[in-house]
Amino acid sequence: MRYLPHTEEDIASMLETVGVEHLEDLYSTVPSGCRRSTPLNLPEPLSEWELDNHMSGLAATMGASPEYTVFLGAGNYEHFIPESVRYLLSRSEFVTAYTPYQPELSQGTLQAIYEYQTLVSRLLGMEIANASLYDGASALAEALLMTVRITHKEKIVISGAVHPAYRQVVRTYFSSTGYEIIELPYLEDGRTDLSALRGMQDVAGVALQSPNFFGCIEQLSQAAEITHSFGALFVTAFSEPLAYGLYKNPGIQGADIACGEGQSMGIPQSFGGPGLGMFATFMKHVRSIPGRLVGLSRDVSGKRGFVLTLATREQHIRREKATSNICTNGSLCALATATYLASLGRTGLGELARLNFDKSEYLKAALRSAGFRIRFSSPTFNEFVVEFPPGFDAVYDRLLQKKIIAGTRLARYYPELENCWLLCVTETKTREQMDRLVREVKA
Amino acid sequence: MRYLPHTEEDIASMLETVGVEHLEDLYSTVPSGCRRSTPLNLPEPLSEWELDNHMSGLAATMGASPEYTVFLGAGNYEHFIPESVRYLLSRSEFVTAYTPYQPELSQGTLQAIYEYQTLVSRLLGMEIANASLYDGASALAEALLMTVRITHKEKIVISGAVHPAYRQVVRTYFSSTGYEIIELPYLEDGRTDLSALRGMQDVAGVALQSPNFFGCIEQLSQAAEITHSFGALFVTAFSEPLAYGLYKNPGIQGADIACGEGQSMGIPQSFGGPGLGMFATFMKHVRSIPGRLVGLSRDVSGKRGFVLTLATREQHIRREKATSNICTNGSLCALATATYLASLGRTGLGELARLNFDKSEYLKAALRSAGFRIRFSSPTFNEFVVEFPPGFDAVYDRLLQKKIIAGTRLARYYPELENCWLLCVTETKTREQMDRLVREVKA
Amino acid sequence: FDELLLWEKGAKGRRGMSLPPRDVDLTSPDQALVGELPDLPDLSEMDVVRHYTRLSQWNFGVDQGMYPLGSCTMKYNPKTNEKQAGLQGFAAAHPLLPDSLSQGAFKLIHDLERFLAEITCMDAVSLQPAAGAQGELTGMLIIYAYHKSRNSKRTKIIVPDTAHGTNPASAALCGFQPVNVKSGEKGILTPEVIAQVMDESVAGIMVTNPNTLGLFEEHIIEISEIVHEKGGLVYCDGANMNAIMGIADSAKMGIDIQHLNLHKTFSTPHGSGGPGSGPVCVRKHLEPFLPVPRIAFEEGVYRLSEDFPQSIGKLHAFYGNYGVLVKAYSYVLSMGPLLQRASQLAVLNANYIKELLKDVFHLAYDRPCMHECVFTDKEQHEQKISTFEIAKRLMDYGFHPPTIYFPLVVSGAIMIEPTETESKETLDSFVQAMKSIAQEAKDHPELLREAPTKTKVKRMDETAAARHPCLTG
Amino acid sequence: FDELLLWEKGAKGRRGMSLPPRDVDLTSPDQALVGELPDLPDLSEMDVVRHYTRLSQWNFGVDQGMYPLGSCTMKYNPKTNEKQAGLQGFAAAHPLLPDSLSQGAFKLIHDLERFLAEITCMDAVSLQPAAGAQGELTGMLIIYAYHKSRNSKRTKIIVPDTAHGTNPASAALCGFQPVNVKSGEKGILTPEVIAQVMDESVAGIMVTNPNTLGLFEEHIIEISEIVHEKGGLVYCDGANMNAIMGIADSAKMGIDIQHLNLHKTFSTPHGSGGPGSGPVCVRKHLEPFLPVPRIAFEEGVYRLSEDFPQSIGKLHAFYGNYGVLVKAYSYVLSMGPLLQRASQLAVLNANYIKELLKDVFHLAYDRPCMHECVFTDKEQHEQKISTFEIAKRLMDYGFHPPTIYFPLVVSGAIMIEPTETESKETLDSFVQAMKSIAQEAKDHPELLREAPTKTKVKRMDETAAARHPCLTG
Repeated sequence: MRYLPHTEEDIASMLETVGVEHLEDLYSTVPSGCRRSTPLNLPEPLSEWELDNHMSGLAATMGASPEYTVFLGAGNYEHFIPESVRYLLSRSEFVTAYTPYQPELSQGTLQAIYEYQTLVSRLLGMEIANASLYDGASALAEALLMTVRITHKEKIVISGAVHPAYRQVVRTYFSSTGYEIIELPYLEDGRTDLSALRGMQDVAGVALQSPNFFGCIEQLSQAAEITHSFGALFVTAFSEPLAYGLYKNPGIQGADIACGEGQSMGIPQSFGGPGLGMFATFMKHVRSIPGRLVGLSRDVSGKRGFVLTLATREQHIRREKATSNICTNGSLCALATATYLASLGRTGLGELARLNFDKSEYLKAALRSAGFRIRFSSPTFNEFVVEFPPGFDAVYDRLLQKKIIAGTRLARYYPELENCWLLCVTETKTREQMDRLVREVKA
Repeated sequence: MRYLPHTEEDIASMLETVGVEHLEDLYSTVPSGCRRSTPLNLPEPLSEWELDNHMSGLAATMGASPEYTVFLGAGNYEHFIPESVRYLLSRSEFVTAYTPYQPELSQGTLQAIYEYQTLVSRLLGMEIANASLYDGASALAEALLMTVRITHKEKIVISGAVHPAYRQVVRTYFSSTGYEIIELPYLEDGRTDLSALRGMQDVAGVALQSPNFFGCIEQLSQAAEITHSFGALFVTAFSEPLAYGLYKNPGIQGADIACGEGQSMGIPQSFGGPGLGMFATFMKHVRSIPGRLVGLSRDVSGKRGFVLTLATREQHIRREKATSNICTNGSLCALATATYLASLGRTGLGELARLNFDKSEYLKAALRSAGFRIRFSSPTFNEFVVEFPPGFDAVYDRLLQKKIIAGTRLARYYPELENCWLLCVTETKTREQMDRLVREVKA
Repeated sequence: FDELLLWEKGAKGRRGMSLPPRDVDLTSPDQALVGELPDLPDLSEMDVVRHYTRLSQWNFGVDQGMYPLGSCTMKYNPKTNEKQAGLQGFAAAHPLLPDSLSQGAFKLIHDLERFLAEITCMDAVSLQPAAGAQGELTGMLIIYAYHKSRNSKRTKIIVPDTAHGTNPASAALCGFQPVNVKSGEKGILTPEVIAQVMDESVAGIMVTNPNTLGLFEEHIIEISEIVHEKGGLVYCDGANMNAIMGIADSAKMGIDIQHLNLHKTFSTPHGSGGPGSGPVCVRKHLEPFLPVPRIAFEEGVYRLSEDFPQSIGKLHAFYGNYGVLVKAYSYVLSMGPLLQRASQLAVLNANYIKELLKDVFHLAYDRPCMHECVFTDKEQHEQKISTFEIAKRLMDYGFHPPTIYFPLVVSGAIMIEPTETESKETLDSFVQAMKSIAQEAKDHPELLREAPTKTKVKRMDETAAARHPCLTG
Repeated sequence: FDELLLWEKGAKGRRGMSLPPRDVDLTSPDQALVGELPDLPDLSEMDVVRHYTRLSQWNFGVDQGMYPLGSCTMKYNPKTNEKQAGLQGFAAAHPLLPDSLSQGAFKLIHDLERFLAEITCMDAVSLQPAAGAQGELTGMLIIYAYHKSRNSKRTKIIVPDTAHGTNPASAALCGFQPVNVKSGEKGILTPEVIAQVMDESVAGIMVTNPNTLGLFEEHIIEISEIVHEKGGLVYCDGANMNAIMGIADSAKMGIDIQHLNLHKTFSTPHGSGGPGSGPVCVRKHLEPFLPVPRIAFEEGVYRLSEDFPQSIGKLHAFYGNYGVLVKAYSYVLSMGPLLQRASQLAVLNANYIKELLKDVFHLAYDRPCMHECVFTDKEQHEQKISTFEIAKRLMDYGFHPPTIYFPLVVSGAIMIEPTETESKETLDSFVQAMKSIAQEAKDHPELLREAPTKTKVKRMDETAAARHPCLTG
């Protein structure tokens, strides 16, 4: 077997050194009652050649780009990833290393993550960012737990226009605590109804997402102002950070914590994971942050270098008093995003964001001209909600036959939004593809 | 442009340093009569995203495995390449380096090529091998030129069962010299007719290929004996070196030079190139070898290291008196083959060669049972000639529709072999695919 | 050579990637909402490639050499697994594709769940947790939900002193009060100690088996019985599963919930610290509490189901780290029943090192170990050499250091996990290096105190970094 | 850390790769023909991966840093080109596929030929030669065939002293006698010198333009006229094409044949010494002599044609290094008319270095240069420091050395070609390094004499290697 280097001779000589006769004898400390009664019932090992065939077969069943024209967004985005990013991420020095506990052997990861923290802070308009969390949903849950840790209050408020799955994850994370979760409704224009927020009490944190699940840009400044008025922390979540290449960032609008999903920046879609939990805040909260942090330092000869730092917040030092239980995070994904942002640069980020915006406006206008209602009037970034005539399900299925996937049905998450579909357009959709979509839905 | 780092500010400041005003002014030494009158008429630059689409479109037109079941051999073989080999070959330290002129910065390439030379020598049963030539065809031409250099005789003899393209390349390389080329006919059993060889005179070198173009194993020992009897050098060519995992190698059978194509060992088919010119001989001929050589040495502190050596044979030192004009060779392909052979190992090589042989014998037997004639009776390795009934062209085209490519038509190279087709079976063909082929040709 | 920080390079207007062409007109976004562009550096593609290529060269991974980090199972990560995860059909698959266009991905999830159930002898599996610690949290939430469903409010979780730090942290995150218990003289838990702390306020126990001393918890069955008798549940941290695949039966041991680390036992790469994957396996009675969605296979079709009213909910926006699951699935298909052999060889390798080094370094517990063995720096105290120096010196010999100062119950612990993918020759040279270091500790202790010297940086000032944190540039 | 040789590792029976399953019976090969298996080491997959990963770490490529090797055009090799060449449709394509299943590959060949013709202003192109030197050989054979077709037997080829060594070697391989001519005081050829040697025994001239001093051959038109007048042909070694894309017109210069190095000008990687590709471009009158097969496009279908009775024949078993062609084609499509800009910036970069270093190092010819500039070690003679030491010392600064001691006409030549993909900052730091070295030559010459010190090995004993060659282990 190509992954097991031991020859029979090796095994014999090593067993002799250890002083037992058979491999089985190595398990003398495992009581017989603990042992399995049957051998492993798994398929016989596949050769790499067979594995290739098997996996290609599975992969071929999927409705993936570019074979399919996919107008799905809703927290997972199709963006072009340059081959240079993919190549760099494949280098085994990054791929096969562990968490950089030994800084002398990990300066590559450490510098890259330090740079990632910096790029993310700048993108979000915050002072500091951590080294990554699992994904956007758990990052939001961690952010709200952090508001509780900081304020010692026991209620959290979350907009109903936050990604439904994110809200579910928050509920799960909070399910065994006694903390109360209040949901804010959304308005007819697709934004969160902030009126209910005024005068709230005992609130630790208020969370909005922008662009929100409907693609709408929220009034973050107003929300921050109200939130701060009753002493709570304001959390801005996001699932499409590329929007900040066009729209104002969370920091400048008063967010105390900005967190969300970074998948759209250089990370393959991969059926929803792994993504990247981005998490940024201000220096005054540094000791309450969940997850790892990389800091600048010097070695004994005074040379610049990087280390994991503030580990006293972490579980391996502080155990049950840690700021979170996170150990493995999403380093390689953070590295992907850093590499992607480095490739894009400030200029490229601006152009790419505009291209996403303009393309999605193009489709919006085309659908409107074709007689469909754009459900919400608020400005959006690269996805929006359209209301189709009743019976669109059949049209949707007909489009599938033509290898077009016409968005996500919203009724599943919001029963009141029957006949509403969330459509996403990134730079990967051509005008021709959008025109075709409009033609086909009209047909 | 992503490959051109200069900003307008950079250019302005650099032009100032150089002391000219515009980029065009840098060409003051190019007379106006030498300048082109029109701008470059090339397509506008494609973005990487457009390039991906364009190239996938071209690639999709090709009849490539695994979509097609390809029974083609004839000098280019489909063998499974493990992903580990592909990954290692993608590392830019190997890919983007130049010829290792500066040994201190090139120990990786140098050690790898030294190891390649060793593995190839062992595989072919020779004492030494060079660092690679372009491909099998030019390697054979270089070998025959070398026999002329060593013997100072002016005739060379080559079997008509040598790959037709190799013979053409040899003719091209010899076309401007006065040397005579004699071709030996092949026998009814598919092997070279050695009778014409006896008693020849003024011959520098005699070349056979084994397995030859028909897949047949030649009587190398006899040919070597006769060749040596009149003082010529015996050259064994090959296009499928995997055969030496089963059959006797050239060295043990008296070859003075063994050379051929290494593509089948870890190198993608790539529509015929790049391949790998393998070239091995004995130490006594070392100073007549064409191409580069890597040798073992020590650094000033006595540490083991590797260098390009015997450069005095080469064009950059010896100019017109060089043993060849070769400069760039096929390093990365040599590295691929070394990596592949290292992965395969002695044990794996033997098993793989047997698998190729047994599979091809299976198809041979199945075709024979189905009533088709196996044209030549000599033992073969993984390809063989079958004679189909007249009118097989139509069947062949029908099979193409079913995505089966039933070998190469031989009449194109050997008009007398009408209705004969060369079929190849490697480890990548399943019994089911072979059964299907037989069913379809019978239908 | 030093590499500048990203923003110390570049020049405005450079481009490191191209964008698809603009085939639509410019429109007018609401200017009141438009913000300033962030201050990111503009670099060319080569700038970026060189930058990260150079950074990579200062990193040490499994492909660079032996990485015997105890409890982390740094085994070889097959290249083909990366290839499979990169297949367009998986890498470019949107998680909300219609079911009819997701069958391959669903089948993979379904089959991997069954494989992991078979390997652990548990009944049902969720692949949703994104890492081991999230698996632990999932387990704790299931324990919470289980007791709640029985109208029992329990507040404590028993956690042995050998547990990973994530165990108490996960319990605490879920609102439980961890109750620390000491392992016995032999390095394993005794039923007596558990019996003392187990009562009706205790929701369950978190046990790692084999434990972090590399020892099999021989009394696990009795311990489970004690816990079950008082209505508690047994949670097993499966981080050390690499020792016992095909050998032990979690169900027989009385385990109710167990998480696995695919990035340890199932060879998905650690990626410098993630992404990982921490599936949770449960017995039948806890299946209703598993996270949703769950995969179902009916009439030849795979589909997702959310219809589990007792479920703890979702842990991930979609289905967990699918890209990681692909790699683990490829690994299991490549190994099949040989996984048992992998465990045996992992244990053989650890015992081999233990035998060869125990005359030179003090062995914390001189007993047959599982996949890892724990030494201490006791023998080197005389030379005033500590575990820290030994670890740093190993770098100069081309090895990654073992895990150090963990588990906390062993003072100056040196925790070595070789994994099954290391060959005898590599183990022999590691042993040789360790012996040389022990000799150097006697003859040239300064070599250890100044180590490492062959690395990109020398010893880093971690204290200053923590005192005056500089986290962004 | 040293890495053992492959065969110093491994153990019999290990496996580094798996084979497809055996689904046929064992048969009996003729035992008289069966041989012994070669003595190859058996290694595990991880053994192999670690071995070559470590070897890679001792190599320096363009991705590692500036590689200003004169005449080699070490520009950035875009990653996307590797991806395109790796597409299954190309990488797994057999060269003898039916025409109907080869249209994409044929179109690529056809279009690339047209692109190269456009760039050089020549009429027809063959992509068959596998490297520059094989391109030269092809050119020489075409010259031979051309004269033969006119019943003229010519025996000599004029080769300037600034030519690459491959030029005389290629001419000699083709049976021609090279006639060396000296370049003039300004570093370029003078018409007078050519007129002196040009007669009816001369088949043609091989000229490199820009030449290896980085200078444009200003008299090329007159020289071509002289050669043509006596019935000779003008061959241009296009190794230095990177200076003049979109600027110069080879046809106007009187060039009859020109080869290009795709692995230089068109950014296909050098691969540690190959594979390359050396297409040959000719004027109309030489088209009949180009290698076969040639590509034809008729009625919307691409096909190959061998019907060129005057063709010199085949240089390659199939169509040349197709995988390399894919990369060059991708590069041209990515750059388009910006190739002119690439040339301009390459020339700008070389002149920038020339200006900044000419006060510190002696400039062989103080004239506007093209894509490279040539210095010498004359200023350092006083300190007994030579080009060799300067080159080795550059390694300690993290740069690959320039080409040294070439061209031969310049004593102690230091030939610097930065290429257009290096940024101003990188050039500035290279200049700074060279200046520091010049200063060190004065203050601390021992630093240069002992260099390099930061590399895997120190200076190698090349003499002993050549005297007692050890070529296999």
